[in-house]
Amino acid sequence: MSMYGFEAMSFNIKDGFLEAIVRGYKAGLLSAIDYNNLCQCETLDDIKLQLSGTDYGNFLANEPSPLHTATIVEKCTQSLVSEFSYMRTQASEPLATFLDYVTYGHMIDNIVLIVSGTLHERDVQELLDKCHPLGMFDSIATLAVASNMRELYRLVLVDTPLAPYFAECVTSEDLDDMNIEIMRNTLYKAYLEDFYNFCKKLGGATATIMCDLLAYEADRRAINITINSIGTELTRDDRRKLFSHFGLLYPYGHEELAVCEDFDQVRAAMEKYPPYQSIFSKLQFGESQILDKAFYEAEVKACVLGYEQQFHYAVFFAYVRLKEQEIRNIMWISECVAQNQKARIHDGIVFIF
Amino acid sequence: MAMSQEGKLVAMIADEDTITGFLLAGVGNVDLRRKTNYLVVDSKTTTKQIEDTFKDFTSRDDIAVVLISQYIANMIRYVVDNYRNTIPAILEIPSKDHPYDPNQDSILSRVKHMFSSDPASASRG
Amino acid sequence: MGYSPDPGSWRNALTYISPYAFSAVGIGIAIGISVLGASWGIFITGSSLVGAAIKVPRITSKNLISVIFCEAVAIYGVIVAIILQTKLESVRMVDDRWTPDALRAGYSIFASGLIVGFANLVCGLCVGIIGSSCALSDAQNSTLFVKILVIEIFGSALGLFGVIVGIIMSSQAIFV
Amino acid sequence: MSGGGARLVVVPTVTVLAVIKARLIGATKGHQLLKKKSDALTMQFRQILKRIVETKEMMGETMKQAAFALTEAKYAAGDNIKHTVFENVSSATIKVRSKQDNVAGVKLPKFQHYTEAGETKNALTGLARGGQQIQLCKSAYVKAVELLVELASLQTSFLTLDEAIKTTNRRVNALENVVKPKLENTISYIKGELDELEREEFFRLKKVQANKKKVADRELKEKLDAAGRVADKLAARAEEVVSMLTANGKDEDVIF
Repeated sequence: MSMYGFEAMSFNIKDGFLEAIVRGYKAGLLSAIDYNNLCQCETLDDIKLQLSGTDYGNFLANEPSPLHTATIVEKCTQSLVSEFSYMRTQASEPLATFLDYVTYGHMIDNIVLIVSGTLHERDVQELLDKCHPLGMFDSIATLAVASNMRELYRLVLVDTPLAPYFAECVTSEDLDDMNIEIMRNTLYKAYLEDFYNFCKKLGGATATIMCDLLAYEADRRAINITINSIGTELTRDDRRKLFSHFGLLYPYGHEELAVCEDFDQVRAAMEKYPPYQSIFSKLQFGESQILDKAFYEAEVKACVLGYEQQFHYAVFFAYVRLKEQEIRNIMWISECVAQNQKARIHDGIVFIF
Repeated sequence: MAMSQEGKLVAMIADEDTITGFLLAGVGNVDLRRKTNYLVVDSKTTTKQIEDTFKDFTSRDDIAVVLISQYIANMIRYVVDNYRNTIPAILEIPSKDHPYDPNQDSILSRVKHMFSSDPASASRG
Repeated sequence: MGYSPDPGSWRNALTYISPYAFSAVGIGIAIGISVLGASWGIFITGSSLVGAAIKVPRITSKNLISVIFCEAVAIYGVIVAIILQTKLESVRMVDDRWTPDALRAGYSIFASGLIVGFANLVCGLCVGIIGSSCALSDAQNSTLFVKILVIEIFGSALGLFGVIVGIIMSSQAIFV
Repeated sequence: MSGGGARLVVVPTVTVLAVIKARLIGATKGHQLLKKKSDALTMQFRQILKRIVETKEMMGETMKQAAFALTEAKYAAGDNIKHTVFENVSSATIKVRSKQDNVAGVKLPKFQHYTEAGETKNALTGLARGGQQIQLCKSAYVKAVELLVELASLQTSFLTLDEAIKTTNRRVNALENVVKPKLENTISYIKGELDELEREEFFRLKKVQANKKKVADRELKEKLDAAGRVADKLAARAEEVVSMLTANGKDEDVIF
C-alpha cells in the first residue's frame, strides 16, 4: 500500500469489493433529472413520490402523511447510516479505522452534546435520541450516567475513541467552564490533525487525495472560524488555537486570519490563495451570505474528483460528504416547498455530478 | 401594579423549528427547577400534554405572552376559546408549514363576531 | 567449459545441474507464474465486479469477458507448458559432462518458461486491474464498457508477446 | 296621571321633589359624560383593531421570513444546531415589561420587550460552519419577537377596551333607559301628588267659608230680627262685599 502506484495490485485484496460498493452508492445519488423533478414538486408528498424511485424510496415508503421536512431529512439520514454501517461491518483494517475516522466528526458533536446535556441535567434517553447516528459508539450511553463533571471526564477518557483528543486539549476543569463551541472546535482541530497524519501514513493515492480534502476542510474551518468570530468574545489567540496545523493556509495564512477584524480583511488575506480567491470572488463585496454555499460547491467538486482515481480510500470519505450534501439539498428543497418559498429553491442546491 | 417592575417571559407552544428560532433570539428560559417556558410539539405529543401546558402557562404569573402555533391551537381550540383573561396574552402564530389563517384565530373571530352583530361599525371598519 | 575446482561455485551449478532439471523448473514457472498472474487478475476484477454488480446487476455477464481475458492468461501458460514439456527428452552425460546442445536445450526451455511465466504474470495483473476499472466504469456508464475493453485487449496482448517469444525460443531446444 | 312608568318610592313632598330633580340633573350630566367616554373608547378601539389586523398580516410575513432564515441557518450549519440551541437555553435575555396606558380612565396594559444584559451563549454557535447565517436567523427572530410583543399588547388592549366599552355602554343604556325615566316618573308623580293636596286644601277652605257664611247669615237674620227691617238693604250690600272678597282670593270661575 505504501508505494504510490502499486496499490492497484494489492488494494482489491481487502477493499476491492467495498470500493465497488461505495461507487455503486455514489451512482445512486440523485441525478440532474431527479433534481429537476424535485424542484417541480408542490407538496411534501410529491417529494416523497419523487424520492420513491431513488435509494431513499425504501426509507420513506412507510411514512404516513402529513409529512414534515424533519421526517424526510431523518429518513434520508437513515439511508446514509445504513449504507455506511454496511460498509463499516464489511471493512477490514486499515479501511475500518479509516471509516471510523470519518465518523469522528459526528462523534465529537455527540459527545459535546452529552457533555452540555449532563451539565444541564438533561434526560439521558432524550440526549441519546438527539445524537447523530453516524457518531454513535457502543459505550456512548454510559457517558450520560456521570453525576459530575470529573466523573464524566474520566468516562470520556476511558470509553470513547476520542480519548486522545480530550487528553490532549481539554482538562476536566474545562468541561465545566469552557464555551461549548470552543471545546467542540478544539476537539475537531485535534481530530483533523490526527486524521491527516493517519491518511499520510496510509500513503499512495489515499494519502494524496485525502490530504488535499482534509487540507481543504482545515482551511475552510479556519476561514469560517475567523469570519464567525469577528465581533465576538473570542480573542485572536483563542482563534489561532482553533486552526489546524496543516493545509494551504498553514502557517502564514493563519497568521493573517488571526488578526482579521472584518469580512473584507479576510477576503483581502485570501487573495493570495488561488483556490480561495476564486471562492471569494464569487461574492459581492461585504457579503457573506452565499459563502457557505460556495464552500460546499468547492467541496463537492473536490469530492467528485476523488472518484476519478481508483484504489484509494478517499472515495469513502467523499461518499459520506456527497451524501450529506445531497441530504442538505433535499432538506432545502423540502423546506422551500413546505414554506412556499419556491423562488428561492435554486439558491441552496449544490449539484453533485 | 407591582409586576411592572420585573420582566416577564414569553412562553411558546410550537413545533421544534419555530421554537429553535425563538430560543436563538433569546426568549428561552429554564428556571432552577428545570422548568422551561416552551413546549416542543411533535408527533408524539398528546393533546392532553398540550392542554396541560397551556393551562400551566396561562396560570403562571411570570409569563406575559403565550405564543401558540395556530395548528396546535386548533387541537385545543375549546380551551383557547374559553380563555378570557387579558394577561397573559394568547397569540396565535403561524408555523412554517401551516400558513397563518385569520379565520381560525380566536381573537379575530371575536372581532368578526362583533362586527357582524353591528352592521354600522362593520361598514366603517 | 571446464571443471571448476570449487564444487560449490555458480559455474559448477550451471554446468553440472541436469538440463532436464532446468527444463522442468522452466515449465513449472511457465504454468505456475501464469496461473498466479491469472488468478491475481481474476481476483482484482472479480472483487470489483461482485461489488459493483450489487447495485448494477446488468454488468455481470458483460464483464465476465474481463475474467475470461485473465483466464486466457492461465491458458497461455498451460499451452506453453504443454509445448515445452513435449520437448523434454532424457539426455546422458558424455565424459562426465552434459553436452553443450543438451545444456542449450535445457536453458532455452528454462528461459522460455521464465518469459512466459512473468509475461503472463504482469499481463494477468494488467488485465485484472483494467478489468476492475472496466467493471466499475461500466456500472457508472455503460458506454464506457467497449472503450475500456479495447484497452483490456491491448493489455492481454502483452501475454501473447511472451507466449510467442517463449515458443520461438523453445523451438531451438532439441535435446541430443 | 303619570302612573304608567316605574318610579321611586318616595314621600311626595316639595323637599323630595327638589332632591329628585337634582338627581335627574346629575343623571343627565353623567349620561352625557359616559356617552362621550364611550365614543372616545370606541374610537381608540377602532384604531387598535385596525392596527391588530395590520400587525397580524405583517406577522405572517415576518414569521415566514424568520422561518426561512432558520432554514438557511440549518442548511449552512447542519441540522444539529437545533440541539445546540436547545442546550444553550438558560435564562431569557428577551423579556417583557408591562406598562399601563390611560385612555379615558381605562387602564390599558401595554407590553414592552427589552433585552436583558447577559452573555448570549449562542454568539459562537456555528463557529466553524454557518455562524453568519445563525446570527441572521437570530436577528430575524428577534424582529419577530418584537412584532409579536407589540401584537400581544395590542391584543390585550383590545380585550381590555372591549370590556371597558361594554361596561360603559351598559351604564349609558342604564342611565338612559332605566334611571332617567324612573327619576322623571318620580318627579311627575310628586308634582301630581302636590297638586292633589293643593286642591283638597282649596276645597276645604271653601267649605269653611260656606260654613262661615251660613253662620253669618243666621247672625244677620237675628240682627235683622233684632234691628228691624231697615237694615235689609245694608245686609244685601254686605253680602256682595263678602263675595267680592272671596273672588279676589281664588279664581272661583275655574272651579265652578
